[in-house]
Amino acid sequence: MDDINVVIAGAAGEGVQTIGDLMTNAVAGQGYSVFSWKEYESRIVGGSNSYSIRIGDGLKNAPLAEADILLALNNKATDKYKGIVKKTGIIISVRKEGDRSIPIPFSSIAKKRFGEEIYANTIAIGALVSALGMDAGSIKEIIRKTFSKKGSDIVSANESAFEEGFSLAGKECVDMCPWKLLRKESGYYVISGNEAIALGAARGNCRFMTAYPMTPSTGIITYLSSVQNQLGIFIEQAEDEISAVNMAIGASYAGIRSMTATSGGGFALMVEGISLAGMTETPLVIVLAQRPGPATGLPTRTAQGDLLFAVHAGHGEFPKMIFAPADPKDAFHKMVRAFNLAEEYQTVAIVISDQFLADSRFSVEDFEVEKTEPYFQKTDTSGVKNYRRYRLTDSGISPRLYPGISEHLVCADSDEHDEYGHITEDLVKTAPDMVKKRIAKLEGLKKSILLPEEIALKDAEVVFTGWGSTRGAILEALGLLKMDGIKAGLIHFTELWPLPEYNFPKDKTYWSIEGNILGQLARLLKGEYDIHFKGHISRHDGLPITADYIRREFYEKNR
Amino acid sequence: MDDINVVIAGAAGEGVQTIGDLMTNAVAGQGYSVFSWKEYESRIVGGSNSYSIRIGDGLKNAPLAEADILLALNNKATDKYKGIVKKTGIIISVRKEGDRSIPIPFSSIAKKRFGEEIYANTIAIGALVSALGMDAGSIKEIIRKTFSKKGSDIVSANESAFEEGFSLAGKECVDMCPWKLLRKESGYYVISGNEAIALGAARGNCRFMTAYPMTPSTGIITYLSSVQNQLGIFIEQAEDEISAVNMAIGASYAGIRSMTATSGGGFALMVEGISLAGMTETPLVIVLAQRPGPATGLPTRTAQGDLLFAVHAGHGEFPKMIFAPADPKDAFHKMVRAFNLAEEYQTVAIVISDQFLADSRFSVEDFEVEKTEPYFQKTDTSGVKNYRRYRLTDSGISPRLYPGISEHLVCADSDEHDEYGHITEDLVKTAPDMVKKRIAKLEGLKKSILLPEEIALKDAEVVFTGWGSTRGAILEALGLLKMDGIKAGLIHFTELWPLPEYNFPKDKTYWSIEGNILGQLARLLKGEYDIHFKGHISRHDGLPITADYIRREFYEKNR
Amino acid sequence: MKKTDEFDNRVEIQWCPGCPNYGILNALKGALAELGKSPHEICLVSGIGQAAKLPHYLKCNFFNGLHGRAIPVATGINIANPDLTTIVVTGDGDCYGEGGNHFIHAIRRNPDLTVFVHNNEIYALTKGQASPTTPLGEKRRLKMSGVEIPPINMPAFAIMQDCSFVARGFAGDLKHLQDIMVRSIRHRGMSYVDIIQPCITWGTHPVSWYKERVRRIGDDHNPEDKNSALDIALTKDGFIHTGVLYEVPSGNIFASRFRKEVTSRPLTGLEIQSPEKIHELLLKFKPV
Amino acid sequence: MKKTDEFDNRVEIQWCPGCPNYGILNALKGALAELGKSPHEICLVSGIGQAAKLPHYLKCNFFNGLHGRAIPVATGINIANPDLTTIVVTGDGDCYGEGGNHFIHAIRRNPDLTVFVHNNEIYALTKGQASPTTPLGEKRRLKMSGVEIPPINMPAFAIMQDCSFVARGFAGDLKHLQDIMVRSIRHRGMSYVDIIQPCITWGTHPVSWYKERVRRIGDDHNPEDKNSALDIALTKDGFIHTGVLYEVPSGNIFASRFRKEVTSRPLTGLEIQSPEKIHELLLKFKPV
Ligand SMILES: Cc1ncc(C[n+]2csc(CCOP(=O)(O)OP(=O)(O)O)c2C)c(N)n1
Ligand SMILES: Cc1ncc(C[n+]2csc(CCOP(=O)(O)OP(=O)(O)O)c2C)c(N)n1
Ligand code: SF4
Ligand code: SF4
Ligand SMILES: [Mg+2]
Ligand SMILES: [Mg+2]
Repeated sequence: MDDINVVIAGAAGEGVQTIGDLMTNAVAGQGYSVFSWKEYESRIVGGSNSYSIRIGDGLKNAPLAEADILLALNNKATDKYKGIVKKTGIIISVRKEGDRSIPIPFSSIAKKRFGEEIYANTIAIGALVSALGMDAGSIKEIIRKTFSKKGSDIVSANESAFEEGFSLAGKECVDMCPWKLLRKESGYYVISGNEAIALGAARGNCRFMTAYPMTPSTGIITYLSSVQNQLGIFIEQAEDEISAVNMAIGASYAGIRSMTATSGGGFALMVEGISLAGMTETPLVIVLAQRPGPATGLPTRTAQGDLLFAVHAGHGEFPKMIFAPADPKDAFHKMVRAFNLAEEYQTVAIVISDQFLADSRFSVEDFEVEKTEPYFQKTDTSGVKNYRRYRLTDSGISPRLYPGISEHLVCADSDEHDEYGHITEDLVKTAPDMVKKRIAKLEGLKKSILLPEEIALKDAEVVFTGWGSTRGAILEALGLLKMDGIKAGLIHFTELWPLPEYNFPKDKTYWSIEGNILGQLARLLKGEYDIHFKGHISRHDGLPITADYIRREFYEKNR
Repeated sequence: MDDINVVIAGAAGEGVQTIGDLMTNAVAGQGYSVFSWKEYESRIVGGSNSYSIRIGDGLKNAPLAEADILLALNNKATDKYKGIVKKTGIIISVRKEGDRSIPIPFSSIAKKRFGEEIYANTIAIGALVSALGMDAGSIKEIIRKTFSKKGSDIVSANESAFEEGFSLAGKECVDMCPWKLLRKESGYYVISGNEAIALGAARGNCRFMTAYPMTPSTGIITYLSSVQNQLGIFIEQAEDEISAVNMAIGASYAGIRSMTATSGGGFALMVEGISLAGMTETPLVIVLAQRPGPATGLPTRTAQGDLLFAVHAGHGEFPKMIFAPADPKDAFHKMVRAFNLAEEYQTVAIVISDQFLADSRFSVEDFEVEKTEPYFQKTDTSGVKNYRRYRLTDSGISPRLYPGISEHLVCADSDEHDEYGHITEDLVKTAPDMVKKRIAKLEGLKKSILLPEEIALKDAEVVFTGWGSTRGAILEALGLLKMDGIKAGLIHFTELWPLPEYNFPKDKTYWSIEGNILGQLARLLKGEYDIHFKGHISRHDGLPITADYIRREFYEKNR
Repeated sequence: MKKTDEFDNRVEIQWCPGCPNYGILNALKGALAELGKSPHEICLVSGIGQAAKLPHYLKCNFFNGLHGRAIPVATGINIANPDLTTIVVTGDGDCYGEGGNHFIHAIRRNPDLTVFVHNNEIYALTKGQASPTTPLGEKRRLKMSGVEIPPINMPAFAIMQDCSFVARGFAGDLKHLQDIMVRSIRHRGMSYVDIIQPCITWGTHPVSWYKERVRRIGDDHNPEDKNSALDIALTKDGFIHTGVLYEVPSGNIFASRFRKEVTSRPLTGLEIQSPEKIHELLLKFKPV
Repeated sequence: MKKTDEFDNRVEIQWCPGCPNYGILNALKGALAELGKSPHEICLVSGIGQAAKLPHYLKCNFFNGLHGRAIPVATGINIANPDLTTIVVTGDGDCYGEGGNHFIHAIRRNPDLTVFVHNNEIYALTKGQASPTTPLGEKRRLKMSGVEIPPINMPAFAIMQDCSFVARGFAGDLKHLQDIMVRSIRHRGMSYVDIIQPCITWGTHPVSWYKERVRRIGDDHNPEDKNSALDIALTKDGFIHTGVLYEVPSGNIFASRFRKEVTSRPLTGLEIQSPEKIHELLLKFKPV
């Protein structure tokens, strides 16, 4: 019972999401780790969506290409997805589909037995619960709770629908379904990247979030808005992304930690603001949730296509930081780090996620909430007579005060300025000194940025480089390759700008693995270190990288 | 009489610009080559500005740090600029300033003799003409023409003022002024980078320019607007840069060559539009006139700080081109190339200039207008039944038609699309194929981009890399270093993305010379080629790089 | 007269079944047929949103660009080729939110475009946030306790700024809508129709709720009377007043001076710039 | 009462000698003194332009940001610390051109800010292009044959959208301007003053030309009367009507629900978020 992958497929609006969410919670509630990811089109109803739930004994936070159980809600979905079902797997679908299938015409049964198609979902859930060998009682409890607000008639109709599905599948299952998900004592958090980012921001003492809706980043502000009063975080929907980034900068200047989040197109609109934060030395945290571009691209899919753009975003020269968390737990802590370092270095921190991390639900054993702490710069101004917001210092970090909190005036300027924040045209000293002061912060930053994670490096002949949310899949690929007898290791970056001092081992063959076509991290590494790549494993079809995909591409390109 | 540098200094609004322009034209009218550059503050009146005119027998298109003649219109200007005057030079100023100076209290004489301070400028011109040993007659003719519209009284008062200055200086000049600018037969065009860019665009058959004013790019649209009827180019001031870039894209989609121009902050706002042009495969030409950043920075000064930003501008992955002309003649032809290649590859061409190139006036012997020709893609659709705007091809280039010109429908989409331009969600084939199609254009582009210019490479031990408008100064620095016995060469880029196939000679010591602090071209080259830099000569104080500066920094950093 | 089905294509429509956008699409096809247009004479321009998908579902030239930026793209198209019937199809978020600045300046610029705003008082494609037209107090994602800022009244603004054709349509009254569309497309200069289009998935009210509140403007209203038009646009009686609010002959149309002084032909048809002209202008840079 | 010179600093002013901006600067110092404010209680926010340089010339906290983006920055400041007297100093290009979208949405959002627009009907800092308020036919750089598109009427828009304080001032009538400023800063919610500020370097007319055309609004105007306010704002009699056009108690002020339900203190003063709260919320992600 170590690793089961269930795929639920159907049209948007047909219940894929509802069934998937309920099953994810139900399975997790039994003490299993789950990993769920969605694949959907940019429309509200119709099309074809899928929801994969990977169930494990231990953590298994990566997508799988193959399914043990396919639950297809309509025939189109059956056609589209039947190919991913393992030989040992089964299909639960409207029609009979080969030997290993359980045909249940959900809608017509629902209509016939309960008068309304709406019960089809609950029938499907019953079938799935049966196929997985789960205890019906506790799931029925969840169903009761879910529908309790709708009155006892609806509750009991759903109970019956559940039982109907359960028993229909039960009969067919007999020889086909080896699975038995008995209740266990362990328990995991099940959380999406967006939710973890939101909570990490809260933990980092963020007090203001503003954004303009943009898939796949919207989940962050949506979640925060639902708990804003509890947390004391003010939430504002902006009229556009330009306003969002400037509001965040204003609030930060005035003394509260602030953030915004967006995707590629909205990020493009924020670029002038990024340069403003760099010049005025205002801390700013931006989450960039990637989706495939250019332009509108594939709005509901995933990609890692904006790294080089983010690293170089903004006119002129100034330091910034780039984080790219690997999973929700990492994202939680990275947010705290982003706020801390943005404040310490008084500049912009960009946290890059992607649709896959943003929307998928991962299992987390323990968040170690206390591990990373928000810390605050303290500026002692007792005795300061002549406060200078941009005082020249060796570290490039000047004493930062907030306006209105003391008698000291806090003057921020987007023009080149003197130590007081007033416009300067002194090209002999002040202007070049200020350029140097800002750039000097890079030195400190390079030391604050964490080194990449090294996995199985010692014995490795082949070493992959990766970044961000692909970590889980690459780790799994290392396992697959090991079984093939290939010694492979990984150097994985979750903090990638400014690149830290780091020595790539010399005797290895390097391959990059990235969700883009140009090999963007590889390019960045080549510009900074002495490293050559033998090949690039690239995915650019909008889907997340899987272990399977990596192995296949590796063999393909290595021939 | 080979190389004279005249510097005119004073407050904004005091006449520096007027005197400088008139003298530039007057000297050029005598058959000399001139090179003029301005240095001014971001204000309309006051401050301290300078206007340098370098006069030569042959082309001398680079700024000099030292002056042969300083004309200082007020005492503050004398104080600020007297340090740059050569030992063999002279100062013409309000007060006596050392031995080699000609004191002429311009304003008070003007007031006393002509009743109005306004004649001070003409007095100063007279003095300068005298010091330069020019023929008074032809300059008086220019003065007559200049004031002819204001009536004969004004004309004759100005003539007298001119004579007054001429004779006052003449008396003092005797032993100090060796210069003799006799009329010659040759003749040069004298033109700024902005004007040359504008005319190059016209030559490239641009029919629509739209921009939002932003120093130092505004000169382009200002000039074009003054000749729009003659050229048949429609000019529109946009409400913001986002509108500008989208209007240009719309017009280009509909079938006319279109452009916009801006500086760093405005460019930042256009970045989403750049990605749109990349996705919809719409030709687009953007001029990016750099000034020092970040944010507002030093709005009237020069820099080369936006290269990496421009190269990576736009979310998602798509091909684009970057040009960086060295001087006005080069800019003229680069504009034609930008329009041609943007059309051929159906994507964005960014032409990077800077305040120094944009505003300075250079001499040009012959523009060779015919050397680069606008050429147009012809799409033969006779027999085409089933027109597909985004037909998959090996080169990545699809047949482009204009809407409304034929029965064929031209459908452009910012979402990922199929060959017809309709939204696709087919991740198995259509979407990844389209990504590959767009990226495939890079192959052709790499071959279309010109190789860097190689100067004195063969014998060189030290090789500089440079790009854009610093070419003149670096060439001059090679000469200075040669006199010091140093064998130096140059690899200069004026077309820099995508970087072409190129082999850097192995046995050289490389130094980069750039108007930025991070060595941006050097980083780009490191990421692309096998090259190491021994050092970086960087200027980041808002002033243009001069030969002098290069030599000094080279010795400083090479110790 | 042309037939409506000339504008049909075989692209699968991604709107929810029953969405009033279908009706608007049909009204537009009807209007274009009524006007005798052929697909290749038309260019639809849109941004991003549910409304902005419409161009895919009608046989025509189209440019489906960035969120909020349809109007500048359309303006550029209009410059290049004024012979095209260029129509902007946009949403309340697209046009009044992200694209607000372009809209207010387009009214001043007065290009010969038609702008249809599918106003569903919501950001539908991104699943239900408030838009600039969401009424006070309505519950929207991110504002589950009710929207706190009042909606924008763009028709009133447009009338005030002398936009020469301002109308309001309703996706539940398609005959009327089609009439308005025909008039607006015929109008020279910028014409603007705000179309009430209930979102049946994320919106607060069903189409029937709107039906009860829609009132056609009576014949006693003279669309040339600016004050009366403004009055209707500003009326807050709980009803939605549909019809042509304001229609006067357009003053200066965008680029008209250039068309008069330089060329009245589409710029797409101009000869290639002659090198002689360049030489001629360059000569002015040769001081004598 | 405070003294005006408390707001003096020793920064060299970069405006042209005689520019009416000097007068506005003095009126602002006067108004702040009259209100008894100290420099550290004030935060001026500006974009880029001649007007936008003002914060440098007045002793105070300031944020001199990007062209067109002063209002969002000020809104952010207001969120963090509503105790600061936050004033936006902007130009007609800054506020109605590049920043147009923020302005129209700020009116809806109604933050407790004061917005002073130095309206010189021109882009002065970039040397004389037309701005959104340049009158038709005036000659401007890039439009040397005269501007072809009509100006925008933002005061009228603001009144229409129920901005609760809308006034027009004149840099040639400083006493009156100072009074208006005092009232506008006192006003709770967004207050907006469009200030006629002739540009004597690039503009078409000298200050005297404007003096002849400025008329103070008479006492018979009731600033609570929206229709009458709108009438004055829309009047095109060749005169410029100065004074408070519209002033009513502000309805919902930005963030007021949050201030009521969560905290009325400035957010800058909140305790650090407790890890317990995070644990509490995380628990909801643990299915049982
Ligand atoms: C720059 C940018 N920001 C945000 C988005 C995300 N987005 C797409 S559509 C939309 C709102 C659409 O609302 P509306 O125009 O009213 O259209 P509707 O879906 O309601 O028809 C948003 C915010 C985007 N595509 N681009
Ligand atoms: C993004 C961006 N675009 C353009 C500019 C250039 N710019 C600076 S000020 C200005 C116009 C200012 O006009 P206005 O706000 O009316 O101020 P004024 O100088 O007239 O007081 C422009 C276009 C800029 N700084 N940033
Ligand atoms: S979400 Fe609303 S607007 Fe969009 S298609 Fe569905 S009903 Fe129509
Ligand atoms: S250019 Fe005009 S607005 Fe600017 S300082 Fe001079 S007079 Fe004032
Ligand atoms: Mg909408
Ligand atoms: Mg102005």
